[in-house]
This record gives sequence, C-alpha cells and structure tokens, in this order.
Amino acid sequence: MLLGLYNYWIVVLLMMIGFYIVIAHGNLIKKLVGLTIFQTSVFIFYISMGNVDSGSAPILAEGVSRYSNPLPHVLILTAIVVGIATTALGLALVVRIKESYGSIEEDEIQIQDQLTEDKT
Amino acid sequence: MIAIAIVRTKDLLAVVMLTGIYGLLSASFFVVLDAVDVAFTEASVGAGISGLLMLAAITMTGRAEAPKRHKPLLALLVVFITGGMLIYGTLDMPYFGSFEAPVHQHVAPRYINDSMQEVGVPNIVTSVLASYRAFDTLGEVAVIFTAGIGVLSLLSLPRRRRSSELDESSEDSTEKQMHEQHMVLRIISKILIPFILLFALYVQFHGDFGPGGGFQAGVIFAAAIILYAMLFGLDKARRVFNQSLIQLIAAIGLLLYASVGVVSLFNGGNFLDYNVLADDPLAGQHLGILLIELGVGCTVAAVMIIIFFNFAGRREAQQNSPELNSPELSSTKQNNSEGE
Amino acid sequence: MNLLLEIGSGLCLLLGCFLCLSGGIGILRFPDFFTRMHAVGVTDTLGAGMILIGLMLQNPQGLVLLKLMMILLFTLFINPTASHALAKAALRNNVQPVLDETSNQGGDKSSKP
Amino acid sequence: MLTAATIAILVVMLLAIIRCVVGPTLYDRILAFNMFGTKTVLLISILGFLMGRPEFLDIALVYALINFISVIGVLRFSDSVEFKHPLQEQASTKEDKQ
Repeated sequence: MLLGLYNYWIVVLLMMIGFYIVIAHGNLIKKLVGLTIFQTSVFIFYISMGNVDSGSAPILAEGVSRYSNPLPHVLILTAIVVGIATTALGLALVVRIKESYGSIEEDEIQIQDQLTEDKT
Repeated sequence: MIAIAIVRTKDLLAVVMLTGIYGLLSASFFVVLDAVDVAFTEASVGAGISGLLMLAAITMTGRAEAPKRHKPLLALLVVFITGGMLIYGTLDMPYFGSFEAPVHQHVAPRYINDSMQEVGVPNIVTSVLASYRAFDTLGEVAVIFTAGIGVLSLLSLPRRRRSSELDESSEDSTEKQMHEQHMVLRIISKILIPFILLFALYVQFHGDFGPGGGFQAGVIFAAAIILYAMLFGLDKARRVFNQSLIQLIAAIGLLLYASVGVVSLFNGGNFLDYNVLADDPLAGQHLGILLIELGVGCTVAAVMIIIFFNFAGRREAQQNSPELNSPELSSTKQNNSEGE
Repeated sequence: MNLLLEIGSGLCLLLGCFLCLSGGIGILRFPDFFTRMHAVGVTDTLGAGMILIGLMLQNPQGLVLLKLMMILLFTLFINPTASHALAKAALRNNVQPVLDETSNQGGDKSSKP
Repeated sequence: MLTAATIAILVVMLLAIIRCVVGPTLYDRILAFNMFGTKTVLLISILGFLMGRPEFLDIALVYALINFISVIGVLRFSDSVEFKHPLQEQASTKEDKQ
C-alpha cells in the first residue's frame, strides 16, 4: 500500500543528503555540490509526478495513446539550464572569494572577517 | 538506484567525478521516467558542462577540503526533522504513476490532445515550451543571459597585453609540447568536432519532431567549442570566437526571442502569439517556434562559451602571473622525460 | 531469415553482455590501475560494439539504423582514444603499475585495441 | 533477451560505481567514469528498443559525445592540479572515509 509512494521517499532522501552537505560542510565548493544534489532531487520530484503508468514519452506518434505529462518536463528542462548557469555564477563567486581571502573554508573566512573588524 | 549519492562525502576531486556519474545516473533515471527531453538536457549539462566548470574552479581554489571541525550533530538533527516532516507530507500524495493524480487533470490533457491541431508540432514538450509557455521561457533565457553577464563581470580580465617576444617563444614551445602530448587526441577531435557541431544543428532543428531543441543544442554546440579550446589552447579558440562576438551573439539571441513577440504584437496578436506571424496559423506557429528555438540556442551556446572561456582564462592568468611561466614549463618537461 | 536475424542479434547481445560483465568484474578485482585499464579498455569497446550490432540486427530500418551506426562509429573512435589519453596521463603522473615479478612493463600499455 | 542485457548492464554500472567510490587514485575514478558513460549509452539505447521508442537513440548519441568531452576535460584539468603524490592522496581518502 505504502510502497506506491517510494518515489517521494527517494526524493526526500536525496534532498536530505543535499541539505546536510549544504549545512554541515564548510567548503564552499562542496556546498555548491550539495546544492546541485538538492536541485536534482527537486527535478526528480517533478518528473516523477509527471510520470504515468504505461505512458510513453510525450512525442506524438501513431499507435500510442497515453503520454506522460509534458508540463513538468518543460519546467524542469529550463530549470536544468538555469541551474547550471546559476551554479557557474556561484563558482565564479567562489573563485573570487579564494582570490581575496586565500581560502574557501567558511570558518577561515569568518575568522578573517572578524580580524579585520577588530582592527578597524 | 540512486542511493549511491550517499557516498559522495569525500575529497573534492573525487566529488566532482561522482557528480559526473550522478548526472549520468539521474539522466538515465529521467529516461526511465519517459522524460526524454529532460534526459537530453541533463545528459549534456549535468554530465558534461557542470563537471568541467567545477573542475576549472577546483584547479583555481585547491582540491583539499579541510577536515570538519564542528560537530555535525545539530545539522543532522535539522536534516532529519525536515526529512521526517517531508515524508509525513508525502503520505497524502497520489501514488506513483497513478493516472488520477491532480497534476494530470488540469492543463495537461489539453496539451496532449489539442497541441497537434493548435501548434502542429509532434513533440509536445517543444510546443509547450516554445508556444504555450513562451513567456516563461523568455524569462528563463533572460536569467541565463544575466548569469552569463554576472560571470563575465566577476571573472573577466583586463585585456592582457601581449608582452614581448619572450612570451611568444615560450608559447610556441608549449604549443609544440602540447602537440606531441596530445597528438592522438587532437587528430581524433579534429575528426569529431564537425560531427558534434552538425549534431548540434540537427538537435536544434529537429527539436520539433524528436527530443531536442534550443537549450540542448546550445549546450552541445558549446561543448564542441570547449573541446576545441581544451585541446588546442584557449588563445586559438579565442581567435575563432572572440569575446565581443560571443557577447553579441548572446544578446542577439535574447533580442531575437523578444522581437518575435513584438512582431506578433504589431501583427495584431498577443505578445508571443505566433498565429499571426503568417497567413496560416499553423505555419505561423512553425515559424515562431523555429525562430524562438534559434534565439534560445544562440543565447545558451554563447553564454556557456562565455562562462567557460572566462573560467579558463582566469585560470591561465593565475598560473602565469605569479611564476612567470617557468614552473609550468619545467614541470611539463619533467613529466615528458618521465613519460618516455 | 527473420529467425536467423533474431538468433544473430541474441548471440551478439549475449556476447556483449558477457564482455561487459567480465570488464566490470575486471575493474573491481584487478590489483592496480593499468591492469584495470586493460580490462576496461578491451572489453568495453568490443562489448559495446557487440551490443550495438545486436540492436542493429533487431530493427534494421532507416534513421534508427543510421543512428546506431553513428553511435557504433563514435564508440569505436572514442573509447580507444580516451583510454590512450588516460594511460598516458597516468604514466606521466607517476602512477606505477604493481609488479610482483620483473615482468616487462611495456605490456601494460597495450590496453587499447 | 533485451531485459537480460539491461540487467547485465545495470550490474556492470554498479561495479563501475563501486570502483569509482573506492578507487585509490584519480585515474581509477576517471576510468570508472568513462566506463560508466559507455554503459549508459548502451543502457539508453537498449531501453529505447525495450520501450519501442527508438527516438531515444539521440540521447545515447549525446552521451557518447559528452562522455568523451568530459573525460578529456578531466584529464586536461587534472594535469594542472597538484597531483604528484598518489600515496598521499590514498592516505587522505582513507582518512576521509573514517
């Protein structure tokens, strides 16, 4: 009975992993990776909602009567490309942080910040 | 199937490899779930480009991750509470694959049943993307364009001055070494790159009938250029696609998209209503979708190339400036002699 | 004729699967990088080729066949090239093969078919 | 027959993942990655036949190309990362696992 919900559990599991990485790891690149996993879990959530039993890919063809829901596919398709663009932006920020702080660990950056604050 | 994602908490370069595998895996997951177009995009983006960008960033920031200092207990607690609440929430969700789920009742039947008459394109995803929800897609393209601009403003360098003949000669020698090292690769990629470009065009213009479209084609196109840039040196690739040209292309793609909407306004329809573009509504739809996909493809490809070039250019500059070329050269020489 | 095609494709698929499996076991069980490379480089290309040929025999018509041919061609191009580049890079970066006798080292590089 | 092939390929993918996770050196990981990519190509083309929608072959084609590009990319970039001490790396990964 409850096994029919397993796709959501997979999604939740992935989401928890991604969330954990974002929270618990100090390394900024690692955080971005965690964010990517989180993102993917959302993608899978949408796509699995759009799936239909014995449905087929939403490209009209003869002899196929049942198609998956095309709407989530559209949303996710664009979301993936936007996701990579934003990830690239984040990576660019990380690179700049590395250049100005010399580190990409969250703690060290905070320590440096505090030091500069104390000086002023 | 995707539980391997758990093992991804390790050192940074391995993490990137695992991210690549994760991308491949989730794409095959999408294939299983009938989302062909999404799998297409995820394949080209998740497995290819994102891994490369992360690698480029890692080469600039160093690969070691500092050992954890604080206890992850609190984080774990938060995560588990969130997860537990979410799982509790899923108990009310419709079953996986059931046909009666509310998602399938709202607008989807219209897309599935009527899009052939209204838009005339067999690939429903394309027709929804480019026609029914074209305004949405315009926004997405604008976001991508903005991200490209952001990366450009963060990472772009002041025009590097060509400093004297010394630079040239050293460049020549590295060029020769690279040629020796990567001979097989270069020859094979010389054969492959035209095919990749051709395939990108096929994806671009066949998107109405099969899986594909502007987003995917743009990414594949960019991937071909990136391959070229990796094997033949960034400068050479820059000479073919110089910075201002790509920026121009990115802007033109977005403008093309928007102008299609404006033209349809002038012709008496709504914004991005393609029915009025030609005498026959179906022909108008075809024309509109074609133009829009072209715009999307241009923008995505150009933005991806911009992002990669800036990352790689930054990296090269970083490598060259502190050590003045010498350590890199000597190390490659050393490696070469060891390789023999 | 049809039966013959069916049997042929089945055989090819079976062979391909066997090769892939042996490659998979090889990548897991072999002691060092270069032997693993050997296992994968050889079996992967042939296995993929076999499976693709098996698929080709299943449905010989038009565009599908052409695409399968393209995939086959690309695999044949790409796989040996990639393993070549990989082996070369590994060698340049001092990944030493594990040798328990003084066997010749040159044999390790023959991973590309 | 096709189902059997699918299962076999899934098993091989699993093995490749294990090697990629365990793999002591970077190059083992790249190797496993490459193999995984090839297997994905095969899996998708077989799935296409299994579901009777051979349009899926496009995706397989993309995979074949992208896989190559990313392997080359990883190699090019890993040349420049400080990767001179495989033993040290081994040690660090072992530490991380604990």
